[in-house]
Amino acid sequence: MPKPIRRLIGLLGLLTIVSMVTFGAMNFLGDPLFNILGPVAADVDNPESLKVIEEAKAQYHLDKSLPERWARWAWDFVRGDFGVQFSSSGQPPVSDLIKERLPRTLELMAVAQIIAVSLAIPWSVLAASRANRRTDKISTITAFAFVSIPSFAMAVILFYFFSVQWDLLPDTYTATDPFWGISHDHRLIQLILPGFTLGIGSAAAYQRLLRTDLITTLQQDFILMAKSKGVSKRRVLYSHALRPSLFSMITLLAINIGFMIGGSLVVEQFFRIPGIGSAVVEATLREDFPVVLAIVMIVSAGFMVFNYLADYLYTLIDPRVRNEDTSKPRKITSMGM
Amino acid sequence: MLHETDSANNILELSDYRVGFRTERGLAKAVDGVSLSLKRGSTLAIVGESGSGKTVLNRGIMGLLGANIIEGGSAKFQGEELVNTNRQKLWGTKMAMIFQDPMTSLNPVMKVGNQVSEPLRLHQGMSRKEARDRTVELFTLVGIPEPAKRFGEYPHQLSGGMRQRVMISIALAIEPDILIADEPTTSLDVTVQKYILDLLVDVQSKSNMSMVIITHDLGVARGRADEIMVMYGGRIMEKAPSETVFQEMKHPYTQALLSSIPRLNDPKHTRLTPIEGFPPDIVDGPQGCKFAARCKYAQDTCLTLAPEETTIDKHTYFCHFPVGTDAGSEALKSNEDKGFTAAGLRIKSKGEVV
Amino acid sequence: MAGSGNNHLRTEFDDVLLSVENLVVEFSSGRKNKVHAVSDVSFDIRKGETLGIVGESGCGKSTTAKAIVQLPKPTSGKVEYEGTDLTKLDKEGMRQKRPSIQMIYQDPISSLNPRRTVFNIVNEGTRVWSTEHSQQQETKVEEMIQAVGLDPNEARVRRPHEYSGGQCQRISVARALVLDPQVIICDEPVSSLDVSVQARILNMLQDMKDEYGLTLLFISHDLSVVKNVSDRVAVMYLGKICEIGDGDVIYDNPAHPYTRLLLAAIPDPDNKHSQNSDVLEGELPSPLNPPSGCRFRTRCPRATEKCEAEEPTFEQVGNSDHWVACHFPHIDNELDAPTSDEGQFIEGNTEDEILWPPAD
Amino acid sequence: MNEEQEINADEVTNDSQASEEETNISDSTQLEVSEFADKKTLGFGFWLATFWLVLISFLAVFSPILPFKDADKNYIAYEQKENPLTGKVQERPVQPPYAPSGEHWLGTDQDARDILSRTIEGARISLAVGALTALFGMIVGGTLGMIAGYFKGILDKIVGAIFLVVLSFPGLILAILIVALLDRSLLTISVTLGILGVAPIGRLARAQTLSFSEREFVMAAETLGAKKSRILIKELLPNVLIPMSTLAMLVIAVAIVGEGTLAFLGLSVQNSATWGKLILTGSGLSTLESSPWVAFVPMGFLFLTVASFNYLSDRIRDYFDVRDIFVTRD
Amino acid sequence: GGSDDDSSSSSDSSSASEATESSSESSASEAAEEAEETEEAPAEEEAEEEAEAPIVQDQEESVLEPVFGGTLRWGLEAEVDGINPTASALSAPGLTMMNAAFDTLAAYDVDGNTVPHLAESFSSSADCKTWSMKLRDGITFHDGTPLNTEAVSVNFLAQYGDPLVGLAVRPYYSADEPITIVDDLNMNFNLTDANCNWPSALTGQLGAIGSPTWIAAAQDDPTLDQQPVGTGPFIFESRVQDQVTRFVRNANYWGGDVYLDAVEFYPVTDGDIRTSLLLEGELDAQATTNVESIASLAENDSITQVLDDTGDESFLMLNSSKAPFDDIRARQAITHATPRDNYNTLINLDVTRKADQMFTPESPYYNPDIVQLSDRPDLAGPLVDAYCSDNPNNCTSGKINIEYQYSGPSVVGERIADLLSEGWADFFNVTVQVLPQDAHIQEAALGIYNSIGWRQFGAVDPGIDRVWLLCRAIGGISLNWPRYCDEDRDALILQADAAATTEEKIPLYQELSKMINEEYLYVFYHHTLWSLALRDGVENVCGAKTLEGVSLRCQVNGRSFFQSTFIAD
Ligand SMILES: Nc1ncnc2c1ncn2[C@@H]1O[C@H](COP(=O)(O)OP(=O)(O)OP(=O)(O)O)[C@@H](O)[C@H]1O
Ligand SMILES: Nc1ncnc2c1ncn2[C@@H]1O[C@H](COP(=O)(O)OP(=O)(O)OP(=O)(O)O)[C@@H](O)[C@H]1O
Ligand SMILES: [Mg+2]
Ligand SMILES: [Mg+2]
Repeated sequence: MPKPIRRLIGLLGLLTIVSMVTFGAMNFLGDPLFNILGPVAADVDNPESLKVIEEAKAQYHLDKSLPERWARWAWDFVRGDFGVQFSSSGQPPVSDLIKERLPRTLELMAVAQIIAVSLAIPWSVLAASRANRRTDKISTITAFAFVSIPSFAMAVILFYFFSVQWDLLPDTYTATDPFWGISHDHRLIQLILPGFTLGIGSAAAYQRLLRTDLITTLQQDFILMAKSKGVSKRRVLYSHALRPSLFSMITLLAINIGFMIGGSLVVEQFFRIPGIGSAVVEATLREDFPVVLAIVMIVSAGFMVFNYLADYLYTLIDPRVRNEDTSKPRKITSMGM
Repeated sequence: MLHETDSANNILELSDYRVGFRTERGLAKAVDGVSLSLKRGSTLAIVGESGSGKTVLNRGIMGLLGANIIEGGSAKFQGEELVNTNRQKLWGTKMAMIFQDPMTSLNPVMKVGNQVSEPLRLHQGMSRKEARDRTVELFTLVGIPEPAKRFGEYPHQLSGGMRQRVMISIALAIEPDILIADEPTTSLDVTVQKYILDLLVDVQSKSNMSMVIITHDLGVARGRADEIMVMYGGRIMEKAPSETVFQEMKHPYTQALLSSIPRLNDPKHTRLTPIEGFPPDIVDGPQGCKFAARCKYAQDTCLTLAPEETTIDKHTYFCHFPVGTDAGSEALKSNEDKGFTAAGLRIKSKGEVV
Repeated sequence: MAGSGNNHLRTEFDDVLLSVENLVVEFSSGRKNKVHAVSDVSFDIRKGETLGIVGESGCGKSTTAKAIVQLPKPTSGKVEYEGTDLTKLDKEGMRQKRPSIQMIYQDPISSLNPRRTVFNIVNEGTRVWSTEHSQQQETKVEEMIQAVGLDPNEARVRRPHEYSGGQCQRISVARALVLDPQVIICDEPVSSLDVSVQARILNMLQDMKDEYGLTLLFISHDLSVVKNVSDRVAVMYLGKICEIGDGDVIYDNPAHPYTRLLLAAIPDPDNKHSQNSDVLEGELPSPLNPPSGCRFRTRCPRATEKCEAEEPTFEQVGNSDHWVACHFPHIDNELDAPTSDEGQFIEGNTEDEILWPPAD
Repeated sequence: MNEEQEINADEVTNDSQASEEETNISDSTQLEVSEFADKKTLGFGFWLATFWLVLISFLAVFSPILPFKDADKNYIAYEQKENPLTGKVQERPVQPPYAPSGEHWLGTDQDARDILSRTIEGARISLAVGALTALFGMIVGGTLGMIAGYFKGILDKIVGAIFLVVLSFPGLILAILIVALLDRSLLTISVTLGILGVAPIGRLARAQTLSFSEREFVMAAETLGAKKSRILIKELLPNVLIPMSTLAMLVIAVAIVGEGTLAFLGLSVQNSATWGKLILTGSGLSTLESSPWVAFVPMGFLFLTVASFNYLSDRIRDYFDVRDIFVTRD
Repeated sequence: GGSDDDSSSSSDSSSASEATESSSESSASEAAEEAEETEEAPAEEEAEEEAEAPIVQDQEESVLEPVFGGTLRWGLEAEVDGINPTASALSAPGLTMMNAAFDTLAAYDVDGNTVPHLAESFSSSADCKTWSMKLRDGITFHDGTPLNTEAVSVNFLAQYGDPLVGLAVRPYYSADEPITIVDDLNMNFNLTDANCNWPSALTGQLGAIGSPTWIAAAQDDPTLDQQPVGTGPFIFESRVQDQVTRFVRNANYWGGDVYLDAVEFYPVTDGDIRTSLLLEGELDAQATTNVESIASLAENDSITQVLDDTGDESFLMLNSSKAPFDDIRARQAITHATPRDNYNTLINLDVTRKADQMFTPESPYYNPDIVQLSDRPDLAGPLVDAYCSDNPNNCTSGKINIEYQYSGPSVVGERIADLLSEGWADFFNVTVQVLPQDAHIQEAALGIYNSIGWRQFGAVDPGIDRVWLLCRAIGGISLNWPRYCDEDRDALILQADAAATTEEKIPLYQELSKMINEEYLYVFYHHTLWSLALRDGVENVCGAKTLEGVSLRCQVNGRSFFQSTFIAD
């Protein structure tokens, strides 16, 4: 079997395990019936309620065993049916919610990552080309500071300065504008702060990786070789050194993009962006398990897919990976949430 | 003199050339006053232990050492002073280098063909097609089989020997006036090593460029260089035409170096004669002769006074008590009698170190 | 060369300490592929003898060495030490044998635990083998550290990175010697050292060998070094031994085409083989898929169809301790060697030796 | 000099004399800038970060006996003032938060509580969460990872798969789930965050063990006849411990941030001032507008602490030349 | 019911029973005020007045000529999960939206009397047990379905049958035949108990009538709960949850001209933000109980606020069916330990009025003798000791273990929890639990709580508040949240229901207040202050009238009518 397909199957297996764990945990953590029907579920003395309870049990297959329920859920999921929301009034399909909210998160993520990457690359090249000189030292300290500011603090800080103190950006964040609506300008303005909040931290993290890798690369003989061939400094930096140094950054980018669907949650909460992140908080608190499950699956799948894509990106960037005879890219241990 | 100022004929002229690194402990004098001249079309081999300053000397000349250095003395390339000038204009046109490890000195993410044709296109204004044709030509020249196919391959797809051939073709593409090969074969197996060295000598003689081969193996130099220069502690110890170094070496260091390596012609279990002690500190080095602390011939003068240059014919050396001379024999004998040298190194008769 | 057969094993001697028979080591690579790292290698070492193994990078030298100490256990074959087949021993049985066979590795830095003091490292063997901690052991460790030329007091506080490569190699030797081993396997012990340091380590090994009556298996890719230290030499190519025998004999009269090419490539200033005009064609075949018959045939100037079809076995060359696995060995050299153009280098012509080192 | 050397030479062998000399000489002979960079010193920043962490830990541990204001007391001030709705002048409380003053060095929050005291109170929780998390991650992750990395085979596959599942699970969502559905005690939160630390620490421990177990000194120990358990503890553990503890420092930083994030979502340790909660309390638009210190003081403490842990980890990694890169994200 | 949380970040009054609201009669209220004044000693008057000054601002009709057009953007404090009066548990924001799309059968006039609105008239039998209702003729729903008794009965039965909403309905109507349809426009309601003020039950959710076609459809497809179809002045147009719900003018509104083109409701949970949006002109109006917002809006000239604190009370509610609060000593202890002064100072900035009972001093039913002994930790100690020596299992290290719940997450909620735990800390080990609002209400309804922050009572007609108090409300799910049953108290309540005049009711309700005070089930904090804040140019919010021309009460717990509103600029 070709390797990509094997990996794909591995990922699917992983996803299956994730779904089983989540599915099991959720049923263990709360009674789904209670979540569907609310207090009525406990009102077993009332024949009216009892009837409703029985109906709900049948409708949601709650009378079946856990594995069977998981199998049903998985089968539906595979066919794109994410089930219905457990809310006390009506059970709208989960997919409605996802359809409504996912694009907002993706939009935020895209803005944030574009900001992050377009800041990080020139920043790293500048720092690396002046390694250990003052420019580099200052930029290293800056990057350090930025990675040490958690996104919720970053949100408060940016908001305080740009919206409250200097009044440059709106101080009210409501995603009340129709998402793809006419007032798109307004929407973009509303994305500046959240985008930067997420983007700056990432940019700093990327900078730290890319700078280190660039410095390592710049010390290698092939850079001397390129110089001795008479290649200009700029060209050495951007076309000789940059590409082989992108490994770590791409790895992190993949991890970030994959996780940001969940990780943008604080920012969504702070800036009142009704995206997937705030949906999962609400759903968790409300014990709306089908929603949580769907989002967990989306985030995990996103994480895996982006990691998978990153691997392909590696092969574009570094032919050694294509033939798998390289020492692997440096190990990145990612710690976070 | 070691450096006849025959600018017309000499492509490279160093005089008291020095390179120091700024370090925490002070200035690391990696190259500490080297004077030499290299004739157009001739080959110089630089030999020495690890850390003797071979690489620094050559990268210094190339101007590839970065900002952290202090250069001194004079280095003239085709009559033009290099020290403390920007040598960027020479890169890719007049000078070329080949590095020790062909894996790390080729860009792993660029096709080898493009790496060869890059200088052609940048400096010789060739079109993509022309550059490609020329590259294939060069590949053929250095003996790369299926050159057109190799053009599109990446370094990791080639074996070590092939990579080194690619490196050589890059150097040839530049058509340099001088080619510096820094331990071009150390990481290769002996069988490949021989091929590459022979190839280098072959192309050099065909194209009439000058060449500097750096190696720590005297055997490599023999027969492949017009001149051999032995370095130690950033200084020249001895410099002479190839055969002279082997036949009539004057410097105890050269002698010690040769006798410390096992020789094929020795019967098995021949006891080796190691050089005792360790290379000098280049930051806070000895005052006199750099080798004095490890030298069997060392006398008190050696510890305090740096030896002057002695040039006889084409043979140059820096030693107070040269091997094979009366002074030398006497010095050795007195040390043997005492049982230790002026630097405190214990020796027993017959020159063997205890 | 791909030599098979065990003709060259010296069963006639009863002081054979270590004997390796038909050793095969294969690593699985990917799904079905196998790396044939070592294929059917046999040799023996007599007590007090030094066997040198030379060969190009990747020919299986280290793998052979590791297989002897069963790390990992070889795929098949016998490793007999003092009459016991090590491959048949269980874990504990092998553990009991371990102190007798010690190893010294190529990379002096990586073979020492960077987080332990040098004293501790040398002491590890005694710690492993004694239940209680006695003053006597400590003294022995100190003696050993002193014997390899280091200061035991410094060793108590210093860690490997505070020592130079040569010194680290000494530490390795001390560590190996503490357990009073019979056999020491040296896997390229001097390849990473500078020439001047190399001589010191080689001398020390020789001294230790004499002092402790050791038996050595010495691996190196440097033929001059191997020749210097070894009594017998085995030349390996692509997982097989192609020529084995007395060092001096082989160097004087290499019978195998590969050995000849190898010798010719040695950059020794007075290499008498360097005039050999044969060139080693092509690249080393992949051990994943080694050539049939003689493994060297793809690059051999003498190869014929026979070499492809049939694997040569070891045959004795002349009467000396000299065995070669080749269908078409250069035996004639031995018969009328002086007539060849290498005549000037023949033993007896000692012009070079007079000069090297120059007489005072 | 001559004389001295002679005496020396009599006592010690030539080599050990040489060894002395040699260790004086830096044995760096390669042409690599990094070899010469001052990486073997920890630097001023390191000590600064350490100082901060020691200080904040000291304050946190001893806050009950230090003369700080009561973190829970409402220090309400009163004044004669007009009721905005009824228009009557009466003795009315001055509306907190109060700006920094001699009384309250760093001001008060909306409930007129002393921010300095509360922030130090918050340090207790944050540091405890951090320490518990790292401890949990080190013990569980380290053990699993080392065993997997050393014994390899099926064990490794299983442990690796577990780590992968945990890693691909969105951590914050997991944390929210557990915390929302169980309780908001210090222990639950620490263990929850600790679970998130297990996989990265475990993977690191595994990778390190794997790479060190391929180093020749492990083989050397094996040829000495050391048992696996001994190798694991004596040879591998000391080597794995340093990278692991540098990662653990990051885990502490991440845990502190994680706690803050949970607090920001209203899910952190109850009944206690935690940094996240303090920041959240001060980050409402009107509070931020009128009294930014409420949010910014705890944020400063949080930042300094997180940055210190990050920096320490980074320095120590450099110092011990740990090649793995750690990345934090939130 | 609802959370205690004064911040707008959590929505407040809620649940099925919100449907039942009522009014106090203003004439009675004035009378009481007079009586109070005469009773008070003049020397004490000033101080008393200062502390207890009513903060009701009179509603005014606009003096401007109404203009057509414009969109009113209304900020809600929370999103709701459905706008179906027969199925959704409508909270304050839900009721606000309800007023756009639906009309209630009855409504309160400015004086707090119940007057017919969508209905034409009400009349009762002599025993007040059967009520007849006559509907107005010719009204149609937005979907064209005519309003008739059939439609009302569909609504009624849907509510009656709904497991949750039904809790506020079933116990009060005859089980055999709760309603009788007489003809297309006339029908009877058959009550279990005499209730002479019954129409007030139809002023809220229970009186809102939706299109029967829609209600039937929504029972099959609950997603239709999001798309209300009523008779109201505005027709549902679109809804994006958490963003905006938009209603457009009903050109054929039975009640007369509707001036606005559209009303849009924006849920903005953060009170600060909502207020700031209002100040910036991004919103035109909002209702809030956030005292900080109210105070800051009061200082802004461009905002008009309609304030009212006669509505619900905020309090701590104790569950008498579960240990430890099944023991009155524990309930007493927590009442004494509660730092109510701090609460009012810090959370309410001393702007609101402290409450001891469910009536404000202006109410005729106010019992001036009742004092709730909060802020008296000295009294709590002995009670806790006594309790703990009897129930060692419920105590740890001499303190009673309790759980405190509030709905959140919310900053103010967190602050309150901190403040209370701090006050209780000497006597109680407090575990704090934050729940999202719906779970919060569920747990209250199921009685799985110890103590909970809550908000209710204060209905314009106190009779409505019986649903929280009667024993019959206790069941699997219960609206009698504390699950406290006292038959004497029930008798008192039913007696008050049956009373026809205020004078008859006064002693009864005063007695009720006293009983509640002595049972220590609620620790009253303050009278919730509701503000309807309107930007300049939003006019005539308080100008809604019935067809007969009776002015309707402008603000009931933050909600208002939209038909009369116009935008002047
Ligand atoms: N960047 C640097 N900073 C400080 N010292 C340096 C630097 N690069 C080299 N050196 C020192 O300069 C001396 C000469 O080094 P160089 O690399 O030229 O030796 P070499 O003869 O090429 O040795 P090798 O055979 O190992 O390549 C060494 O002592 C080395 O430590
Ligand atoms: N663990 C392993 N897994 C797979 N292949 C291996 C392994 N170890 C060695 N090999 C392969 O076995 C062959 C022989 O390797 P070995 O290390 O024994 O060579 P060597 O002669 O010691 O080479 P060198 O001179 O480079 O040390 C090589 O092709 C190598 O790639
Ligand atoms: Mg060098
Ligand atoms: Mg090897």
